[in-house]
Amino acid sequence: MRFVGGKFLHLIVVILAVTALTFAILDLLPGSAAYAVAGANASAHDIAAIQEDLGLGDPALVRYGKWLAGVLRGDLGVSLVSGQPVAQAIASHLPATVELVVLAQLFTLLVAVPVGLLSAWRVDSRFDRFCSTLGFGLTSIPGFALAMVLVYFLALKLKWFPAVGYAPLSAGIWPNLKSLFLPAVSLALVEWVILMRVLRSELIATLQEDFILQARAKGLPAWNILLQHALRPSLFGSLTVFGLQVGNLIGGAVIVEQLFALPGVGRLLLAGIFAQDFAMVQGCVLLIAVAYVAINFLVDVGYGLLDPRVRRGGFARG
Amino acid sequence: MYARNDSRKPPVWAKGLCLLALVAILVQGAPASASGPVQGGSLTVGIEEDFVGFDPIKARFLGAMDRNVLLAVEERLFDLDEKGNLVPELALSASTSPDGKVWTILLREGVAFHDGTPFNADAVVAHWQRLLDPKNRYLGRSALEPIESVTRADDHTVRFTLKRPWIHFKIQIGSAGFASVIPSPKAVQEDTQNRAPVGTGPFVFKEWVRNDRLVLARNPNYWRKGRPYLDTVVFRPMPDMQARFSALQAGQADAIVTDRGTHILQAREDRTLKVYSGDYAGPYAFLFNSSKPPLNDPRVRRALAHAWNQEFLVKADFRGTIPVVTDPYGGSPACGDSGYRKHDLAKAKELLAEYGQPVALELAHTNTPRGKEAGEIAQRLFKEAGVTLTLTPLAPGEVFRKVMNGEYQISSWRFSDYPDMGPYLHESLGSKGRVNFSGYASPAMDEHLLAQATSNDAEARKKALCGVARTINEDAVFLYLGGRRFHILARTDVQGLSATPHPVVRVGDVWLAGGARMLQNAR
Amino acid sequence: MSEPLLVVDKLSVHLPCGDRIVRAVDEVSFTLQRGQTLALVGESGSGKSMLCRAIMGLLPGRARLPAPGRIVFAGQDLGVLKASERAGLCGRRIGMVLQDPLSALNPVMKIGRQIAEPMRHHLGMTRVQARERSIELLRAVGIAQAETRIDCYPHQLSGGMRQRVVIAIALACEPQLLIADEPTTALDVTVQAEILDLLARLQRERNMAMILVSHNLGVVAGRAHETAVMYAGRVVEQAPTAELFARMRMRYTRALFDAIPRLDDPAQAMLTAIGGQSPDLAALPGGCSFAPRCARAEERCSDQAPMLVSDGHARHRYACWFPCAVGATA
Amino acid sequence: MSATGCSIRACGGGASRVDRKAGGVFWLAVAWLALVAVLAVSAAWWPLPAPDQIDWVRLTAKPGDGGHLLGTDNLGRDIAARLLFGARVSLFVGFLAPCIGLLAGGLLGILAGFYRGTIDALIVVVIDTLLAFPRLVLLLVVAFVFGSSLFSLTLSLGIVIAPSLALIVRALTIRIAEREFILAARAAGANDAAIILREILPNVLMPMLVYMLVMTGLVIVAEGSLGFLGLSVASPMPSWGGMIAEGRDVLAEHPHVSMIPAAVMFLTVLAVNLIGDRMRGWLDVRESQL
Repeated sequence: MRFVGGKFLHLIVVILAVTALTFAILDLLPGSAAYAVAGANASAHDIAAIQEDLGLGDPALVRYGKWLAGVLRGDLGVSLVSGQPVAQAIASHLPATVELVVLAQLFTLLVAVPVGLLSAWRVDSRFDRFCSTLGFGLTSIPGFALAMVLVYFLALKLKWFPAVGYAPLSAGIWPNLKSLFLPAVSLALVEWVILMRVLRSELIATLQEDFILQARAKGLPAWNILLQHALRPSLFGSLTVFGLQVGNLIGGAVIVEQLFALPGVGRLLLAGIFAQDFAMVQGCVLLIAVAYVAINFLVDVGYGLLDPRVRRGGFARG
Repeated sequence: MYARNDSRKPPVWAKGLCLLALVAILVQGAPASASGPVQGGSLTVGIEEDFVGFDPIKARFLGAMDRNVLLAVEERLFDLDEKGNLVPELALSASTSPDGKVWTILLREGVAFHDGTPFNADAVVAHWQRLLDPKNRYLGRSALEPIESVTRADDHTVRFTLKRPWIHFKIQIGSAGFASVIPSPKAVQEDTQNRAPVGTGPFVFKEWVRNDRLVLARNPNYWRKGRPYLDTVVFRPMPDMQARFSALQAGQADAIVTDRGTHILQAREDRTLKVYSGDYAGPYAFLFNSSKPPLNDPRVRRALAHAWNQEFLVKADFRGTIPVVTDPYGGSPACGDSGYRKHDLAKAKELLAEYGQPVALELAHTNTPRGKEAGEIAQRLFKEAGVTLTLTPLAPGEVFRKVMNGEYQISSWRFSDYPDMGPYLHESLGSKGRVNFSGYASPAMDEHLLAQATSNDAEARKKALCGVARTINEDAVFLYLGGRRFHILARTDVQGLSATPHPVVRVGDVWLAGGARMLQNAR
Repeated sequence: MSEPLLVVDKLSVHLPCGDRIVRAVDEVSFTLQRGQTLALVGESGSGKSMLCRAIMGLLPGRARLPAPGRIVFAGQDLGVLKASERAGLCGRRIGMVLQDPLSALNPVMKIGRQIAEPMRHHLGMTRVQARERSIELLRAVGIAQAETRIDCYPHQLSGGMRQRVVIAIALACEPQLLIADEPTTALDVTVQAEILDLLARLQRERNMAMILVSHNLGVVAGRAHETAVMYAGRVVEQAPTAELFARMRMRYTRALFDAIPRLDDPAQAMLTAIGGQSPDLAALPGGCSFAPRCARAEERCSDQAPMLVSDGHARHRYACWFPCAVGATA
Repeated sequence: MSATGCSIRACGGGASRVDRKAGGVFWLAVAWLALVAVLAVSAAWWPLPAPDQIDWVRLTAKPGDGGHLLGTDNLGRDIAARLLFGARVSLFVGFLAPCIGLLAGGLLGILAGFYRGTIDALIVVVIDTLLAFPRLVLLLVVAFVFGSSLFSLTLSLGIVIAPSLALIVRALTIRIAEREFILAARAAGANDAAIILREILPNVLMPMLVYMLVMTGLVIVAEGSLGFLGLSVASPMPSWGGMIAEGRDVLAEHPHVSMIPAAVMFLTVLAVNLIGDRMRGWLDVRESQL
């Protein structure tokens, strides 16, 4: 219980630190949202009035305190630019982000796990070499270049998928999946490589273990040994990487969201920064930090589920 | 040419001819097809950025894309035709008193807002009084300064009382801006207008999911019978230019708004696409801060004007799809040669030698591909003249801030566009101008500005305006980066699009040839 | 005499290593009758484990078995079997106990499932049947409270118990041959004897043949019918166990004998290390591979490799030009 | 074990691959990197136009046109010249950002892993805070405050990779600090600084250098992505990422504008990755530690 409590405290401190850091950094920035809000034809007097309206007159610490108090009441404030409640804006951008994360990571798993298993089972086989060469290739190009190629062939030439845009789930499962396919694949093309490498190298190590020899001595078939015996003990690194990937995609898939015009949190954040809409940026940062921390926690829980021996406290990274 | 001819698309020959003749093509569409408007269908429009908002006070300024929705959901009292005459919309007629200080406007009867509120004099008066009330701090109110009051004469008559005769009154109520469109007083009062606009227009606002889509649906009770043609209109913000064009090609958008030269040229070559263009006022510019050295010295500004090469920028950056301009008017009035300073490196160097000190400048530009490219070209051009230019890419709001506070040397700047640029230039270039951010002041300029503001004679006024243009070039107040020309790229089956004085897809006029297309292949 | 259960004939295992070849096992031959125990003894790296893995068919992927080596199990030449048929023997008719029970059990799988696995796979038992049988097996290998222990993870058991579990796994399908590769090396001295006795008892009860591998001659004494001493991949001396202990002909065997830790008096144990290093299996000397470490080596030893010859006494064979005199001490 | 290290165990155990020998591909990769490095250093001495020199009449010229070896970009600038100068940016950022990351992350990681306890807890909070902080905000804000210069780009990318490097160093340090020779050094009376400098640092350094190579590839690609968002270095300094992003516009008609820099970046990052992979093989650093 003390362990859980300690970890919880750690998570709270991290979230507080991230949001405070955001406030401090945004406060460093020259200028203010008032100018972005007012447009080109406002006078200095108008700007001052808007400044007042937006509550930007207070010192940063006071504003942070007010903001924090608001968050505790479940109020993330309103966008300085559009006046829309931040929570509402984030909620409307979450579905695309969550779906993108789920789909991208699903593709990542679907490719990385089988390839990792096969590569590790037959190290240095032609398949293994092909896949690791392919992986090197894919991680050597910026993601947007890959996405461009995908759009060019699969959307413009073959017309299999829409080139841009997001069809919400309410538009039907099929259009929804189709609209997210290319963005998710663009992300997965790089992510699977990283996951596969980690899984493969851990699997190779596991396959050297005596208990694998013992399993083979039982006369079990290869797939059984790989899936039932080798996979689970080899998932620690992969779980960590998987968690990091999910964390990064929440608010971090800006380029893909921009390229495919998806209404995701990353785009909301980017637009917020460009418009100096601090309330929006702050809300997004909070979401991202909470997501990161929650994923971390889940990964830790995952370690315990994977290995009955993990019952110790502290972060499993140690 | 002829081999490509195709019965489905008669205007190919016309297009070819136009291109061969190197005629600037303004409206490059097919003549209305013989079959006439068809009801039904859904139109998806890809736009550059998301909307800002639709309440004049809450939104604070009109976003570049906002007119698209504003003019589909709400309506003005009058539209303006090309000659500047009022064309009745929500009003029936306008008459002015002999002294020119009172305008009486008769309103259309039997019109209702989408929320059921009747359209009447109260709605118009409420809207205008709200804008004029200083407490509400409507940012455009200084432009409305000549209006004394707006009052209700009877249920369907309103009276505008002016402080003095005002030549721009017609433009003010007929232009496509925040002040001229009439919102539902109920929606304004309930404070929902900004995010869910309610008006009397051909389309009813359905939903707006930020960064994703804004959906309009056909107004079944629209007062113009038979209009609009489309069932739904979807605006999708697609900030990436390449993505926007891909969306058009792949069929996720039926029309897109773009200013990317390569895409416009590509669309012209594409038989499934049509290009609609229109020029408007308010050029792109590099604004000089004339209040601080070294740019307070006209010789330096003139040198930079000669070092600058607008033709090259237009060619390289826009692929020749926007006009090279020498005045800020977008064609009306046409001033001809106004002493524009052409690219002349020798002259630039000569002027700088006269100035005699090394010149190093900073350019604050918006952090967009467009801003970057213009900056890079300027950097190279100035370097050839011996001027060092540092580029500072900034968020748009930051550029505003620096310019408004005079914390800049050169900045990328987009002058606002007005059908009549006179009053705006008066504020921007006059020595006491409210939005004169360049710190420029000259008696000659003030004289021309005063003349255009007070003159009631069209010819004299044109002369004064052209005098302004000439003085801009003479004193090198700012550098032209090209004129404003908007381009709407649409599929050929999108009919009824026309050139407007704004980059607006007037969806109220649009129909889809073979309107059943949408039903057959639901995308 | 009936047909032998296992015949290993001129078996070699070659492992390519870079551009050289490691001769891990070099032309080893022996036969094993049903119900008998053969002990394989030698230093680590002498090829015992590779030999076992060759019989199981569990060699590393790059290992080669050059002709004319053959392994015949119950009259069946294993070399001609397909991989799947070979796998059908493993666990079913040949069981294997690995050296280190700590690592031989899957740490993230309950032991019950690990015992049940071969039965479900080879015998097609249902989950319930396999579980009941697993409990019986756990009892048979001497684990108390088998019903609860079956749901333990390996880390919840002691080392000795884990080795019993490994033995239970190997016995699950009632194999005809049990290969025990250093089954007690990793265990406490006190537990070693228990496990060895357990193996012996089970072997008797089930009439299994067993190959018992050890680096410790002491372990073998009294537990194997026959003992083969391996050095550098070859069998250098082979005899019925009692005969071997009575008349050691190889100096290497004698050195191994001297290295036996005295169980009865650990404090006085004379751990006589054998001088020198075990040879590089990729570059074996031309003559006797033990020659560089042999006190008695002469020129002939490094020129010509001695063949495994019988000394004409009770199936005792050895490979040495200058064997120890019978009854002599080294 | 045998003297040659080629016994059964050395060869059979571990995740060893064929990569113990360097192989032709490895040397090819080294040669390419060396070529890029030499060209980057000597960029100014080649008979090429300046990277911001505009050929007023040849925009998006094909390779070979008008004396432009690799053609020109949208604004008529020589692609070959821009590639050479862009190589400076990529190599500078690719080399220095991981160094900054390693310096900051390594210090934090070693202190946390060595002292554990309260210091560790504090440092882990710092690391977690940095990891949970959206990178985009960091990169954009640095670009805002310092402008998008080469320096600020390198600094911000360094800060972005520091926390993950810190976690790796921390884990390595913990492992090393538990070993006997550390205990021995402590018993011999060495103070903390001496142990960190003499015992831990050398042991952490080699694996870290390999990770740095991995990071180098990542950072060069990241610069490319930032170019897409317009956040790469400011003009007139060309960067590969910026070149790819600019060429996107004319991808359909003039693919070479985008594809040539993309190919160069691809080959360079591939070379870095291949070298890193081989070195990891030699040092037997497992990827799962990443």
